[in-house]
Amino acid sequence: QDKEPIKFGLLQDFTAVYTFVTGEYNQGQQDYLTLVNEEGGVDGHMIEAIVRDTGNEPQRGIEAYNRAREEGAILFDFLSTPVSRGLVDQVMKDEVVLITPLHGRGDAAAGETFPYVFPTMATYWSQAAILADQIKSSDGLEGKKIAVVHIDSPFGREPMPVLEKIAEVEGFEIRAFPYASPGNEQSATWSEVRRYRPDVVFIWGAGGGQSVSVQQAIRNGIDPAAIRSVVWMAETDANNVGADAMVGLKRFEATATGTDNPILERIVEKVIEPGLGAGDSSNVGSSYYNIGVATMTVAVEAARLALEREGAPLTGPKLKAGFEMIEGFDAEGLMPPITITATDHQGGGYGRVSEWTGSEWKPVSDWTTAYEDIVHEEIETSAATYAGGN
Amino acid sequence: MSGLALSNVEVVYDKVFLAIKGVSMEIKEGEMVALLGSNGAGKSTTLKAISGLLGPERGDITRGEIRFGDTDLRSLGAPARVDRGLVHVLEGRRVFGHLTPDENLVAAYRGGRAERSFEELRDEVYRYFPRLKERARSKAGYLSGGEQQMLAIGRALVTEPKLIMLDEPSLGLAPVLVAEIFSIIREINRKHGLTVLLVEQNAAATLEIVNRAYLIENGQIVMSGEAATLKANPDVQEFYLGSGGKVDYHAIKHYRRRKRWLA
Amino acid sequence: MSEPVLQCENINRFFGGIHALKGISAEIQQGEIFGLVGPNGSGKTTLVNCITGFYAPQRGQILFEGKQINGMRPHRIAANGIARTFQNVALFKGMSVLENILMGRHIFMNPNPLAALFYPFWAAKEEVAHRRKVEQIIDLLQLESVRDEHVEVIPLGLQKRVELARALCAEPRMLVLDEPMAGMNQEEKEYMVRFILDAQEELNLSVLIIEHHLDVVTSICDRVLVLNDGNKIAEGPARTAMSDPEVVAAYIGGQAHAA
Amino acid sequence: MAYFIELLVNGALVGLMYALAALGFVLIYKSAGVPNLAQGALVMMAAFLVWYLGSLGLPIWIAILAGAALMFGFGLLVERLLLRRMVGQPVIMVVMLTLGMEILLRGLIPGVFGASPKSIDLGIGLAPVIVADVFMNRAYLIGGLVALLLIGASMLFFRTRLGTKLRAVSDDHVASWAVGLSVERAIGLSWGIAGIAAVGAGVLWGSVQGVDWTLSTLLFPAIAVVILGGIDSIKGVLVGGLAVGILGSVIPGYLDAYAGGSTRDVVTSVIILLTILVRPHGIFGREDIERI
Amino acid sequence: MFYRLSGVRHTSYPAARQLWPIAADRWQVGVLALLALLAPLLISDLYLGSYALPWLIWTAAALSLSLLMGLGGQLHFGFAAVMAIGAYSSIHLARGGVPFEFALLGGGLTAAVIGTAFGAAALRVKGLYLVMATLAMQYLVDWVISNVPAISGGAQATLRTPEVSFLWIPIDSLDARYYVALLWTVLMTLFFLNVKRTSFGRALAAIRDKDFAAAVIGVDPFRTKLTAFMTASFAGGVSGAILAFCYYGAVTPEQFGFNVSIQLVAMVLVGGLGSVVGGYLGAGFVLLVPIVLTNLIAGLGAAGWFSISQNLTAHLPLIFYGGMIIGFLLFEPLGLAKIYDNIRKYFLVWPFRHSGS
Ligand SMILES: Nc1ncnc2c1ncn2[C@@H]1O[C@H](COP(=O)(O)OP(=O)(O)OP(=O)(O)O)[C@@H](O)[C@H]1O
Ligand SMILES: Nc1ncnc2c1ncn2[C@@H]1O[C@H](COP(=O)(O)OP(=O)(O)OP(=O)(O)O)[C@@H](O)[C@H]1O
Ligand SMILES: CC(C)C[C@H](N)C(=O)O
Ligand SMILES: [Mg+2]
Ligand SMILES: [Mg+2]
Repeated sequence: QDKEPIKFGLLQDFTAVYTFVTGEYNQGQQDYLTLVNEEGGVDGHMIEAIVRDTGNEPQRGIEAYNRAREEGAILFDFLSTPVSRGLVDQVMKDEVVLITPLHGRGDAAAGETFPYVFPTMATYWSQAAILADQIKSSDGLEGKKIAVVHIDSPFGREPMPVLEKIAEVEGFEIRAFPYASPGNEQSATWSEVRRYRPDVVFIWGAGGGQSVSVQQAIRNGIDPAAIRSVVWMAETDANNVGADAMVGLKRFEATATGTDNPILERIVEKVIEPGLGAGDSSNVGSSYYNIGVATMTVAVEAARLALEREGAPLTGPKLKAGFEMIEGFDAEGLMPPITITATDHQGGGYGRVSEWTGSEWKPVSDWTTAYEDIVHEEIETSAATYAGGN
Repeated sequence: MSGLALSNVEVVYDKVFLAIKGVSMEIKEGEMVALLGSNGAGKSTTLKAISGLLGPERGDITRGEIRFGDTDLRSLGAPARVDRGLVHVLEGRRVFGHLTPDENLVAAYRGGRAERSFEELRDEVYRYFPRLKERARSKAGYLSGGEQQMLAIGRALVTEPKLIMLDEPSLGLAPVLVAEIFSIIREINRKHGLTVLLVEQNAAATLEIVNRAYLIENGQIVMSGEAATLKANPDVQEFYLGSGGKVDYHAIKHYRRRKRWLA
Repeated sequence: MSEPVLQCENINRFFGGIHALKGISAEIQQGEIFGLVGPNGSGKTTLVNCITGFYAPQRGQILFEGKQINGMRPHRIAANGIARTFQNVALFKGMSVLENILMGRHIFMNPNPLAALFYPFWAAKEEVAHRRKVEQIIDLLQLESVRDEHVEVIPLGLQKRVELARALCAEPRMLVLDEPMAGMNQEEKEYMVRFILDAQEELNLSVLIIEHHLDVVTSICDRVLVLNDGNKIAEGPARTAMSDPEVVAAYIGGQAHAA
Repeated sequence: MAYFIELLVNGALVGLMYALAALGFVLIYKSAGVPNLAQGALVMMAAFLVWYLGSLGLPIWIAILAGAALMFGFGLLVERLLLRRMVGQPVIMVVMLTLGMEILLRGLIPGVFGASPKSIDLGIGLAPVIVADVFMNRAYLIGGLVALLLIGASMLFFRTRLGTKLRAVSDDHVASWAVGLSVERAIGLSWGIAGIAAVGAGVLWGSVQGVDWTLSTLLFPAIAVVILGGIDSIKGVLVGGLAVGILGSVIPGYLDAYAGGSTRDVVTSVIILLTILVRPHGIFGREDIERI
Repeated sequence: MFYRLSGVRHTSYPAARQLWPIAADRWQVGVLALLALLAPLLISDLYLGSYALPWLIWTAAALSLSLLMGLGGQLHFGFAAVMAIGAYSSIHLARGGVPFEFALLGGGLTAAVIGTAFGAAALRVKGLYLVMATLAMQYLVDWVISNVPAISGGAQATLRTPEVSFLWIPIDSLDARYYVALLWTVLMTLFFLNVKRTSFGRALAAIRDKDFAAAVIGVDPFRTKLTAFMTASFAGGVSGAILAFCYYGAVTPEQFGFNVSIQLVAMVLVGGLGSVVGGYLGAGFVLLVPIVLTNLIAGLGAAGWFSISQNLTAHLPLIFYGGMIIGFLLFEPLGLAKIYDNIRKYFLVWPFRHSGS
């Protein structure tokens, strides 16, 4: 192979705040890239992953970013909201691609304002909308009381404006119940929630706080079936709560779970079985692993399109163009079909709702998008403030 | 079997500062010996070298030998030395301030390895120092200086020592207490045959009660001998005894000669 | 002697249940050396702490040169002309002897952090001016040889002398010494006495001294006050007060000559 | 009213859970005189150990006992390898050492056992316990009982002669040596016991929030408890724990709705500040004895 | 060898008070200053922007804190909050049209005012209790910043620094940002060195050592402590502002969280309390060692030196880093500056082994 390799910087937090997800997510990313390389690369170009721990510290993120850039990386994934937010300007100045699937700034979906930033998956706003939509189509929303129990951080507060607007439209009641970060102790919050007697509870957190939320909810007599979670709810959380106790809980998901998918089957066959996997093979097919795989399928697809259309050597601007050419791409069924355009970097904001059965996540809705106008408005206003200096 | 012998001991602080330079001494069992010397001569350092307490001050024995009975002390840690019957009453008392006098004594009790019961030892201490018994329940940190000194000595006695080293026990004490403490030291030495190594500034009182004394200056032993002999030495008289305690301080406001034996 | 510089009137101090000073009154005359003696725990240091502002007496008042000083904080009292040393040497570790003594000039300096920004123009001049006074005191107390040593490595006797030097640098009108000779042998005691006398004479100070060395007390103090258990048990010219039977019993004991 | 009582009761239980994490901190301070910034890491380590032993197939109770033994041994080891060489150094340096240790453990333990969250199942059911409309958290109920038990045991321990010796050691290392106390052994012992306390905290918290490195952040509520109660007082752990728990539950219970955010940490911070300003040594802490 | 004490004679008080009385030290300082000035020409943008630049700024921050902790003995575990106050207020000022130079000063002043409130606690307590009080205030400041969108920059809690110029030179290139940071750090360094030699610095040290002895020679402990908090907070605030403008470019609350406070304390302690060299070494150690270790281990792994799981690889730097802190403390508890000092002393007395009598 004498074709230039394509370099991706996967500079993530393996040791601090996001340890609950990074391991599996990054393993999925690496395994998929290995699969691509095993299958001959992208038009003969191998993909090289530069993997570094940033410990979620901005200065380590900056260093890793600058170093990887010097080594020629043209795509970055920090899987860390603060690091991504901190580097947005730099990335746009350097004209390299930053993907922020399921983290980072939600308004980065606005492609004209953030030309080099690609959420590629549903923002938290879209997630809230899709969850609301699922309730609407199953039990109806009107007259319901919804409690949003969230971690008290910008991320936790993020869905509120969208939900409030939907509440106005659909005529239900909504109230926020913040708990102090990191969320390992939420009892006072749940005493309040129980007295509110909600019909549905949204839990909006990540990591340990999520399983504490679920436990507290169940202990307070809330039926798991009435719980809706942001995308960060996985098998490990279920085990922590007690796999059987959590049956019926529903979450947003951006990708399918399990290995029942052509890409995952090929990963198992060509990467895991020959022993080329990047980690513990029991993780293959887990929620976060599959999210990792999906992020890379999109990136590789973008690279493929860019090479096809613009030719080697691949650069940041070319890769950006590649992303904006993605149309109806669904990673062979692993994720909803997304179409990324110069104005919409979210790819439509698709996702679905799935339910915990005691051993796995079973989809209860189709890939869909919801309340696009409300979400779009939120993205626009937020992006406008950014464009106006912030 | 509990004689103490130092030969040629050298101590360096902080890897650079040579504090004592080849000190040799010998103390026989049951003897009462004083180590005299001016400030900074190295008296405390010598005692710490014997009791093994140089470590925390970044001091190190770089040369020489210290034997107690027939054990070489240098390889033992401080608690092991106490176990062998060698105890050091530190300069400045250093009682456990947040503990009561009673608890101070408990802390020093050797438990299973002790020969006598704690109650027996404690009562003996209180017999020597009845005043401590009165204050047995208040925090030691609030005792007066003299009481703390008594407690420090009592605490040392609870370890059932064969040799006790006292570093300036009279420091800051009222004359009446100095007399009391000295007489108790003498009593302990006489009655129980406890070997005593006494470091003191109060040379006059010290030479009254000890058998022999060493004089240390600038980290070196400059003189030694029977108490009576030393008392008769004119230099000792002038620099340590103040000519029999009858100095007219108003009259000394003129140039004084320095010690002769200094280089 | 003339009028009193320091007047203590009916000083009372409690610590929890302990009545450490039970209505002590005393007057110290201008230019005299006044001894404060008594058994351990009798309240000497407590009285001195009241005078220098560390403890507020619960009852009673203290006048210095006619001005009430009880209730003032220690640094104000220092600025008013009283300097002191401590029973347990309280020098600043990590500073050299010189710096410690220079600290004594603090009340004449302007401790403004901005000085550091314009060091060459402002602070340096100030420092140099004060150095002259410091060198004088160093001369007086014969501390030349240790001037640049770190203060914690010099012998205790010298440390006490440095503390005295630091106190003198503040150009006080009254000097309070808490056991300046504890832990000294005869020779060092003699040196210390000489320095105290020199300083008192040359700088025209009034001195309040706590000391357990009887020979020193009787020979240098003009008058003494003897405390026992927070009470005044004797006051007067040194030799008379010290031979008071109550003092002998409480403080000196049978073998007074031994010390 | 029921709401208030519920906040009160649950706050008290949570406070006891924090007290559990704080206990080891006080034990070490009380006997070695060192604020141990690695106590949170010890809690995390204990939880990982118990999880690991359980994952080898040991029944949970055996795993807990074995974990306690291992943690005790680890405490001794820490003294042997590290603290022994720091005796007599300024406390701030020893504090720094514990900080280094916490960093090391925070790397080592998740590095070896895996960073993704594990779970410990103590078999505490999730079914609600509701007495007269006052809900109680079963896990915290059990945690609170364990905390009371361990705190009680520690109080008794410090009444013994051995306990007195440990307190002496914390007062003055050099003086302890001089009277034949093995400072090393005392410090080792106190770390060992703190290791056992860490098992209690680690297992109970681990069963609630999952086992991962975030358990080590329990250090902060623990320190709050300790400052409030008095840094060297076991009674203080109890009272401080209850106070932090109750105030941190009741006040936010009424305030959050208006503040538009979770006020718990703010409340705790303010409590700490006020305590320090009003009573610098905590409710039961010992004063520094400083004689001029 | 390199250092010669002999032959150094001072004939006047001012001469004896020079900053660097020994010629070899002056040489060293000169060479380092020159290297720092030429750095943009000498090293690549990667090293300038990701190593030299943050190192300088963190050094300034560490020195600010060291002023308080090292010289004044006041433990402060909420210094990141002070920096945050400086950063946020300077950005808001600059956005409001205040020129950068004044925005920096304004940031410093705001930090000084609020930082002095932190100091009020120090009037009551010391040691561990002060640690807790400052930590609590860190939480309060954090909470306010992240719960008041007007401060933190809206729902995304990100606040971008506007384009500014310093003394009419636009701060838009890496080199320009580097020189601003260098200027500030040099200023801080000189200030710190000088403070130690002024009556203010000595009063601080005196309070740290023995507050009662300081009081008795006329040092007002209240005023001195508050001034120390004010000065350090001002410097910390400006450092925070410089960090925001010259390095981060956009601030989020996490950048000034309490773990950052702990890192700052670690910088001061690992470096050596109250030492300028220690400030540089400590900041370098805490900031750069994790980065260097991460790259080193990744490099070794890539070169096939070992093959271990991604998870362990990621955690190895933490393990080594913690291990190094422990190792240094066991080896030299007084910090990196002391190690430096020992080496220097070794050469000073060379060829003799011991000084003293
Ligand atoms: N920890 C230390 N570090 C460096 N030097 C020290 C240390 N301790 C003592 N020294 C020095 O060693 C010498 C001897 O000190 P030592 O304490 O043994 O004297 P001493 O005879 O007991 O005097 P004193 O009467 O003051 O108690 C002194 O010059 C002292 O400055
Ligand atoms: N800060 C304090 N808290 C409680 N009690 C105190 C305090 N300071 C002194 N005392 C008590 O007050 C009494 C007088 O103590 P003080 O220190 O004044 O004695 P002193 O005469 O100076 O004795 P010495 O000669 O031993 O120095 C003692 O009983 C002492 O325990
Ligand atoms: C990677 C994600 C878990 C990040 C998430 N948005 C957070 O801020 O916590
Ligand atoms: Mg001595
Ligand atoms: Mg006294």
